Amino acid sequence: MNAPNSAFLSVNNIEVIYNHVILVLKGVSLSVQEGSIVALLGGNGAGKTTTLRAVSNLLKGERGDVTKGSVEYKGERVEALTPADLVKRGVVQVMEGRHCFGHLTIEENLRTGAYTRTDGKAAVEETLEKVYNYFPRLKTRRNSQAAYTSGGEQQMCAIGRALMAKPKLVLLDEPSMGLAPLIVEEVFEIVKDLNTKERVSFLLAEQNTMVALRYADFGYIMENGRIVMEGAAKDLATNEDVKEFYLGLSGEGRKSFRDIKHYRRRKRWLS
Amino acid sequence: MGFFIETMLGGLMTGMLYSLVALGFVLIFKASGVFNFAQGAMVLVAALAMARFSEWSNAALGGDSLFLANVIGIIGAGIVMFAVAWTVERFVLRKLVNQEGATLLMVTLGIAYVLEGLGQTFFGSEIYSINVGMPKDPVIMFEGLIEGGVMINKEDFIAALLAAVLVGGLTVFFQKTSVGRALRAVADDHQAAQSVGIPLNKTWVIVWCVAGLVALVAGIIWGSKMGVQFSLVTVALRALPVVILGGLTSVPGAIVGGLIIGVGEKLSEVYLGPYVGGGIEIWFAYVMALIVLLFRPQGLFGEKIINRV
Amino acid sequence: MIYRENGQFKTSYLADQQIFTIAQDKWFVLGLIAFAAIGVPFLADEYLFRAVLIPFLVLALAALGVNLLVGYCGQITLGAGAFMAIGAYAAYNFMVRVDGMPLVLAMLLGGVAAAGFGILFGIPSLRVRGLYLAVATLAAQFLCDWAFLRIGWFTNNSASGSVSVAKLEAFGWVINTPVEKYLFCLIFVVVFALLAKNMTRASIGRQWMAIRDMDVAAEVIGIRPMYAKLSAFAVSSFFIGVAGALWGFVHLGSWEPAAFSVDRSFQLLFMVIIGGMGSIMGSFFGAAFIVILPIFLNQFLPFLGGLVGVTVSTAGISHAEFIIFGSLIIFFLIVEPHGLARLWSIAKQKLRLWPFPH
Amino acid sequence: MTNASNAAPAAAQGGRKFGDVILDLQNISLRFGGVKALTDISFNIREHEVRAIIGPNGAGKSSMLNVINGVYHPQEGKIMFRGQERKKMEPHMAAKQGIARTFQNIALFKGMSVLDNIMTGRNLRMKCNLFQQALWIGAARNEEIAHREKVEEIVDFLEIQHIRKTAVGALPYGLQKRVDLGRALAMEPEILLLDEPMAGMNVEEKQDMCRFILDISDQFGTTIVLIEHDMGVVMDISDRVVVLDYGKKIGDGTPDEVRNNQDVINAYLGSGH
Amino acid sequence: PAAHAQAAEQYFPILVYRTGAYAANGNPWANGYVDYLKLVNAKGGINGVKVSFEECETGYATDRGVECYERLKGKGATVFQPLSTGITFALTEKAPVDKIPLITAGYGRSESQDGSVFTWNFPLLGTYWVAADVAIQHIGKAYGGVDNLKGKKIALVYHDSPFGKEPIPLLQERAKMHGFDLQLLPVAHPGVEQKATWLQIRRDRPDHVLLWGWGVMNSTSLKEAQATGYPRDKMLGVWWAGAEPDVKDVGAGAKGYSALTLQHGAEPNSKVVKDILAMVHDKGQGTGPKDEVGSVLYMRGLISAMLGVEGVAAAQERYGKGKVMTGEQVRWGLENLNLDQDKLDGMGFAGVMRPVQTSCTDHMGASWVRVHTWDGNKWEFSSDWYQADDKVLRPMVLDAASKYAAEKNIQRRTAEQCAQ
Ligand SMILES: Nc1ncnc2c1ncn2[C@@H]1O[C@H](COP(=O)(O)OP(=O)(O)OP(=O)(O)O)[C@@H](O)[C@H]1O
Ligand SMILES: Nc1ncnc2c1ncn2[C@@H]1O[C@H](COP(=O)(O)OP(=O)(O)OP(=O)(O)O)[C@@H](O)[C@H]1O
Ligand SMILES: [Mg+2]
Ligand SMILES: [Mg+2]
Repeated sequence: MNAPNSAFLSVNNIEVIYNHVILVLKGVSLSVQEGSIVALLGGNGAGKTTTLRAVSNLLKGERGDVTKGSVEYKGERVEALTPADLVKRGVVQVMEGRHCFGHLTIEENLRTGAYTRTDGKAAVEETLEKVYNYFPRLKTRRNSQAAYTSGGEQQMCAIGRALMAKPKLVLLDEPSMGLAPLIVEEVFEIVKDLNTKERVSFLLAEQNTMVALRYADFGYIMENGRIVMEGAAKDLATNEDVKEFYLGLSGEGRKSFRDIKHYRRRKRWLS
Repeated sequence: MGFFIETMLGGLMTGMLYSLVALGFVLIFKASGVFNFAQGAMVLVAALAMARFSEWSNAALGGDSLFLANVIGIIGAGIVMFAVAWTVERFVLRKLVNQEGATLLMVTLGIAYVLEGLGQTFFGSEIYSINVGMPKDPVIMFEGLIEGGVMINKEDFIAALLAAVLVGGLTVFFQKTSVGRALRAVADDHQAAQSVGIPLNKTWVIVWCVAGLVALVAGIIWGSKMGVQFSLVTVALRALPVVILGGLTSVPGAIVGGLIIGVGEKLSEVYLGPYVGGGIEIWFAYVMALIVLLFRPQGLFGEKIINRV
Repeated sequence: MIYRENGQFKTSYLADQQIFTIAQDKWFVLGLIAFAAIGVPFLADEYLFRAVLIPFLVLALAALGVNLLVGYCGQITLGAGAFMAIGAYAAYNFMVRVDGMPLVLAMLLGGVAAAGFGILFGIPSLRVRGLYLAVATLAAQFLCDWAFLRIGWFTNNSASGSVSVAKLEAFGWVINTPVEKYLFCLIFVVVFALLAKNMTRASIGRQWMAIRDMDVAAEVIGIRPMYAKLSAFAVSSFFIGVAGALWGFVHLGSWEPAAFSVDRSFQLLFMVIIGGMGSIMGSFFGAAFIVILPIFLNQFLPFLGGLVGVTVSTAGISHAEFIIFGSLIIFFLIVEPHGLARLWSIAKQKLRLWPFPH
Repeated sequence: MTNASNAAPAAAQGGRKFGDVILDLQNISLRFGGVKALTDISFNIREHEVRAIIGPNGAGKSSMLNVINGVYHPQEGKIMFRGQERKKMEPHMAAKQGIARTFQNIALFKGMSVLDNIMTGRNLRMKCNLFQQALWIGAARNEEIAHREKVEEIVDFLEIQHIRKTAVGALPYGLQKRVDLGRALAMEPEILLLDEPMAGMNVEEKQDMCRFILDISDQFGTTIVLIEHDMGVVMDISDRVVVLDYGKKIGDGTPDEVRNNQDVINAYLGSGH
Repeated sequence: PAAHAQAAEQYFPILVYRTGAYAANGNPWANGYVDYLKLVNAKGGINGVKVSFEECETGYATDRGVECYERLKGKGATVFQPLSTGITFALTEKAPVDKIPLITAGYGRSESQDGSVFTWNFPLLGTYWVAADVAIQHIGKAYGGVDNLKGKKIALVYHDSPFGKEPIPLLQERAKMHGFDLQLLPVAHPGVEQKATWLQIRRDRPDHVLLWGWGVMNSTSLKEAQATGYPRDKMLGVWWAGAEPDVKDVGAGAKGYSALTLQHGAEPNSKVVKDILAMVHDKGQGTGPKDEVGSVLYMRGLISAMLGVEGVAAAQERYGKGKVMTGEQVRWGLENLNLDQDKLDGMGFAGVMRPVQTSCTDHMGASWVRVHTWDGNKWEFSSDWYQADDKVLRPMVLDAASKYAAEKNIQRRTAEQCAQ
C-alpha cells in the first residue's frame, strides 16, 4: 500500500477537449484520500461530469480526450486502462442520467453490475440482497424492464448496479437527481454506511450542496472547468460565498423561492 | 399432395440455411447493437478460405485424403475468421464505441468491402468447390404412403440438421448464461456497459469470432451446395427478411423466421409464381416480413421496441 | 487567417436566417456554382462530363433526396433505387404515351409518381422503425425490380425489358453534347438543392428533424408524425424520382431495371452516411466520394504500380480498389462518425480559431 | 413574449387570482400489465394556478402528466377539459388544445440547435404549406421571421442568448432543462406541465428556474402543473399540491395543509420537514 | 497489360470483369482475348501495325461499363466488345455518336444483325435468336424432327435480365409454329436460389429444359437438377451456359448435359492454341493460367479478339495496309469481313470455325452452331452443324429493327449508302 496520507486517487492538472475543439477542463487537480468522501460542487456546465468521466476513462465514447495531466489511482497511472480494467481495480462510476439497460429487467441490470466479480455466486446473491435492502422499491419492480420504470427507480437501479461490483472507489454523478427527499437522505446514509463499514471512498458530483457537504469530508468547487475553491466540507459549509451561491442562504437564513425572484427581478430591471 | 410436401420440405430446409446466416446477424446485433452488413462477406471469406486451404493442403501433401484436407481447411478458415474478428475489434469497433447505429452499420459496409477485396486477392475469384462428402442425389421416400413418393434431398437434409443443431446450441448459450446477459447490456448502451466493467473489447472479439464460425458453417454448407464463389455474399440479402421477421435480437427468432420465410418463399414461387410470371420469391419474402412487422414492429420474437418519455 | 467571421454582425433575423450566414461561405458557394456553370464547360473533356460529372450530379441529387429522408427525418431506407426506377420508368411512359409531352414536365411527373409510391411505401414507417424499417424498404426495392422486369406495360412491351429514349429537348434546347447534358443536370441540381435547403430551414424541416431525434417528444409538442413522416417520404421520393429520370434519360440513354438495383440503393445510402446525415452539403461530398473515388483508384493504382515498376492486373486493381475504398470508409467514419460534412465544418472551426487553439 | 399575446390578466402581487377549473381529472386508473401506475385518482386544476404533484419515486407522477397530455390512455376515468369530456386523444391533439410539457429525462431534439429546438414549439402556429416553404416565398419567409422574433423573446426571457446556435446535445444538463422549458413556452400553452424542471440544479439555478416559472404564471397567466422533489421549491411557489403514493392520492390542498398531513409525512416528507 | 496508345499502334480497349459475381466466367474470356492480341504482336502485328490494349473492369455493371467506355474511347479506341448485354444496350446509343463499332459476338441485341439500321453493331457469329432457333431444331431432332414437338413441353430457365429474355420472342414464335408448350421460369440475379424453379420442373416434368444462364446460375441449375433428379441429358444450355466453370464443380453430376456452341468448343488441340502456348505462354507472357488455354470461354474471348483484329485487317485492305485505322474505317472492315475457310485455316482456326462473311444488311456473318456434351471431365461435340432457319429469323429481325428505327427516327441505309 501507499504511504499514509498519499492520495488514493489523484487527478493532476488535467485538460479535456471534446471533439478536438471544445476545451472543457482547463487544468483540474484534485485528490481523494482512501476512505474519504469528497464532494465536487459547481454549477451547470462547470465540468463535474467531465472530470468524473476522465477518471473512469469513459470519455472516449463521448469523443473527448484528456490532453494534458495525469490520473493516478493507488499510485498507478490509469489513463491507458479501459473502463473495464478500472472496474476490476474497484473504480466504478454511476453515470449522470441513469443509463440503465432499458431492455433488461431491474434484476438483470443489477446482476450485470457484478460482471467483474469472481468471488462466487453466493457472494453476489448476498450483495444483491443488500441492494434490495437499501432500495426496497427495486425489489418490487425487479422483473420490470428498466426502461419502463420511473425516473427515480432508474436512478436507484443505477446506484445499486454500481454497488453490485463491490467497489473501492465510487464516482457518483448526481446521485440525488430525481429522488424523493427521503430517498436522497437514504442514499447518502448508504454512502456513509459503506464508507465507514467497508472503507469505500466516494467522489461525488452533486448539485444538492447542502446534503453533499453534510456527508462529505472534503469539497472542491468548480467553475468553468477550473477548481476555484477547496477545503474541508465543514469550512466550505460556513463560507459566506458558498452559503449565498450554493446553499441559498443569506444573512437572515433561507429566503423563500418566491421572494428571491422579485428581489432578483428588480435587480435585473435596474441594471 | 406429395408435391406440396416436397415444396414444404424444400422450403423448410432452405429456411434452415437462411437461419444459419441470419444467426450471424443476430449474434452481432445482440452483442453490440451493430447491424453487420459484412456477414455476407464473412460467409464468402470463410468459404473461400476453407475451399482453398483444403485444396492447397491436398496439393502440398500430395495426399488425397478428403478428411485430412477438410480438417486442415476448417482449421485454416477458423484461424482466418479469428483474425478477422480480432482485426475488426482492434482497428474498427474499438474506435467507435457509443456511436449511432447508422454509423456502425456503415462501418460494417466498409468492412464488407475490405473483406471482399482481401478474400478475392488471397483466395482468388474463380469457382472453387468444397467437398465434405455430402450426398448429392435425391432419395424418394414414403412411396407407399403418397403417390409418387416424396423426394428428399439428402444434402439439404443433412445441412438443415446441422444448422438446427448449431442454432439450437447457440440459443441455449445466449439465453441461459451470464455472458448472454452481458451481451444484451452492451447492445443497449455501450457506455453503461463499460461503466459496469464489461470489457467491450473482449466481448466483441468473442462475438465476432462466434459469428465468424457461424459464417464458416454457413459457408461450408452453401459452398458445398453451390460452389464457392463471389455470389455467396448475396445469401446475406436473402437472410435479411428472416432476421427482421424473427426479430433482430432473437436467436430462436432466427430459426422460426428462417423456416417461415423458407416455406413461404417456395410455396409462393411454386403456386403463385406461374400466374404472375415467376421470380417472385425474393420480394415475397420481404413483403411477408413487412406484413409481420406491421403487426409486430419488433418482429415475431424481437425485444419490444421501447418508446417512452 | 483566411477564415474569419468576426466583424460580421447580423442586424436582422432575416440576415441571420440566410442560407449562409458567413459571407465567405456564401461567396464560396456562389463562386462554385458560377464556376460549375461557366468554368467547367471550358475545362473538362468529354470523358469527365460523361463518366464523372454527370453521374456525380445525378447521384448527388438522388443522395440529396435520400438525405432528406434518412438524414433529416431519420427514416432509414434501402429502397431508394426503386424510387429512381419509378421516376425513370414513369417519365419514360409519359414520354412515349403522351404525344408532345415536354421533357422537363415528364421528368417532374416521374418525380411525382415516385412521390406517390414514396407515400405508399412510407406507410409502414408509421409503425416500424429503424433497422426494421430499413429492411422493410427492401420490399419496395425488390418489388419494383420485379415489376419492371416482368410487367411489359412499363417498358412499352420491349422484348428485352430494356428501354431507351429518343431525342432530348427542353424548351427548344436540344440536349445533345455532353456539355449540354451536364448543364441540364446542373440546373436541376442547383434548383433542387435550393429547394431542399429552404425546406430544411423552415418549419417542415424542423418537423422532420424533431421526428428523427425524438418522435414521442415531437408528438407532444404538436407535430403530427404521420404528416411529418409521409411528407418526408414524398419529398424525398420526388427528388429521387427526378434523379432517376435524369439517370435514365440523360446519363444512360437506355436502361434496364438492373440500373436501379438494390446495389444502387445501398450506394445512395452510403453516400448519405459518408457525406453526412442531415447535411445538404454532405450529400454532395458523399456522392463525390462514392462516385469519384473508385474511378480515381482504378486509374491511379496502375499509375502508382507503374512508378514502382509492377504491373498490377485488372483483377488486382479491382480488389485493391475494394480494399482501399472500404478502408477509407472506415477511416473517415472513425475520424468523424458524422460524415465528411462534419469533418469539413470542424476543419473550418479550427481555421477560425487558428492560430489560437481552443 | 409580451402580454398582448395572451389576454390573461396580470396577477397582482401577492393576491393571486385563480380562475375556474380548467382540467378536471375524475377517477383515473392506469395499468401497465400487472403494474398499477394510477388508481382511482381525482383532482382538478384551476386556471392560472401553480399546481404541484409530489410523491415518492414511482408514485405515478410522471404517468399522471402523460395521461394529461395524451401519451398514456387511462383504462378508467374521465378527463374534463373546460367542462367538456375529452375523448381519447393523441399527444399532438392535446398540444393543439394548448397543453405543453417538459420531460423528466430531457427529450430535446439532440441534433438541432437551441433555436431550432424552440422553433419547433412554434410549429402549431405556422401555417405556410410545404410548397411555400420549399420556394421560400414571401409568406413563408415572413412567417418564419415573425415566429423567430417570438422565439428570440423566449431566449431572452430564459437568458440563453449565448447558446442560441449550439447543438443541444453538447449542453450541460441544467441548460438543457432550460431549453426544454423554452420549447414548451414557445407553444404559448394554456397549461404547462413541468416534470422535475429543477432536478440536477444547484440552489442558485433553482432560484432562476423558480423565477421563470413564476414569471410565466404572472405574465402570461399560464396554468402550471409542476412535479418536483425539492420541498422548499414546492412549498414556496405552488398554490395547491396533490400528493400521490403508489398510484393513489393521499393528500390534496394548500402547501400548508399538505405539509401537516400525517399520511404525507409518513410516505414522503419524513419527519425532517 | 496497360500499354498506352501511340501513334503507330492499333488500340484495343477491353472491357472485362475479373471480380464479382461473374468473375469465374469473365476471367477466361478476358485471358483469351488478351492472349490473342499478344499473339498478333508476336506475329508482327496487323500488317505490321502493332496492337496495344488496355483492360477496364466493369464488374458486369452497366454504369461502370459506361465509364470504362468513356475513358477508353478517349484513348483512341476503334472497336469495343462490352461482354454484357446491359452494357451493349447502353453503348448502342452512344456508338453512332462516337463512331466506334461494337462487336458483340454471341450476345447483344438480336435485331442488331440488321446492319442497315444498326450501323455500328456487329453481333458476329450469332445472336440469341440464332441460339434459340437452333436449340429448338436440336431438341426437335431428338424426336425425329421439329414437327414432332407438338404437345411437348419445353421449359426455359433463364437469367432474369435482358440477356435471359432475348430468346423468348423467338421461342414463342417457334412454339406457335410447332405447337409445343413453352414454360418460362425466370431466375433472379445472380441465380444462386433456384430451388423453387426446380421444384416446379419436378412437378411439371417438361420434356426438355433450356438453360439460359450465365455465371454461377449455370452450375446452380445443374446442381438443383441433380438434387431434384431431373435428367441432365434433357437439358440444353445456351452457349454461355456451356463452359468449364459451369460444370466443373458439379463434376459427374453434370454428365450428359449439353450446350450449344458458338461454333467452337474447347479447342486445346487447335493450331492457334498451340501458337499461343508457344509464342506467348512459353515466353512467360501468358495472361492467365496455362491449363486454361483452349477452354471454352478462353476460346470465345480469343475468337472475339480475332474478329476485331480481322476487322482492322479488312479495313486496311481498303484504307491502306500498315496504317492505324479509325473507328469508322474499322466499321467498314467489319461490315466487309470475309473470312473463308482457307483464311481461317491459315490463322490456325481449322476445325474451330466455319467461314464468316458479313455485309451491310447482315452484321452477323454466320449462324453456325454445334452442340457439345459434358462427359464428366470434358466437353465433347455431340452433333452436326446447325444453322438458324432464316425463314424464322429474318422476318423477326427486320420487324424488330424497323420498330427500333421508327422509335429512334433512324433511316434505313440504302443500297448506295451501303456501297460507300
Ligand atoms: N459530449 C460533449 N461534447 C461537447 N461538449 C460537451 C460534451 N459533454 C459536455 N460538454 C461540455 O462540457 C462542459 C462541461 O460539461 P459537464 O457535463 O462536465 O458539466 P457538469 O458540471 O457536469 O454540469 P451539470 O451539472 O449540468 O451536469 C459543458 O459546457 C458542456 O457543454
Ligand atoms: N410505460 C410503462 N410501462 C410499464 N410500467 C410503467 C410505464 N410507465 C410507468 N410505469 C410504472 O408506473 C409507475 C409510476 O411511474 P412514474 O414514472 O409515473 O413515477 P413517478 O412518480 O414519476 O416517479 P419518479 O419520481 O421516480 O419519476 C412506476 O412504477 C413505473 O415503473
Ligand atoms: Mg454533470
Ligand atoms: Mg417521474
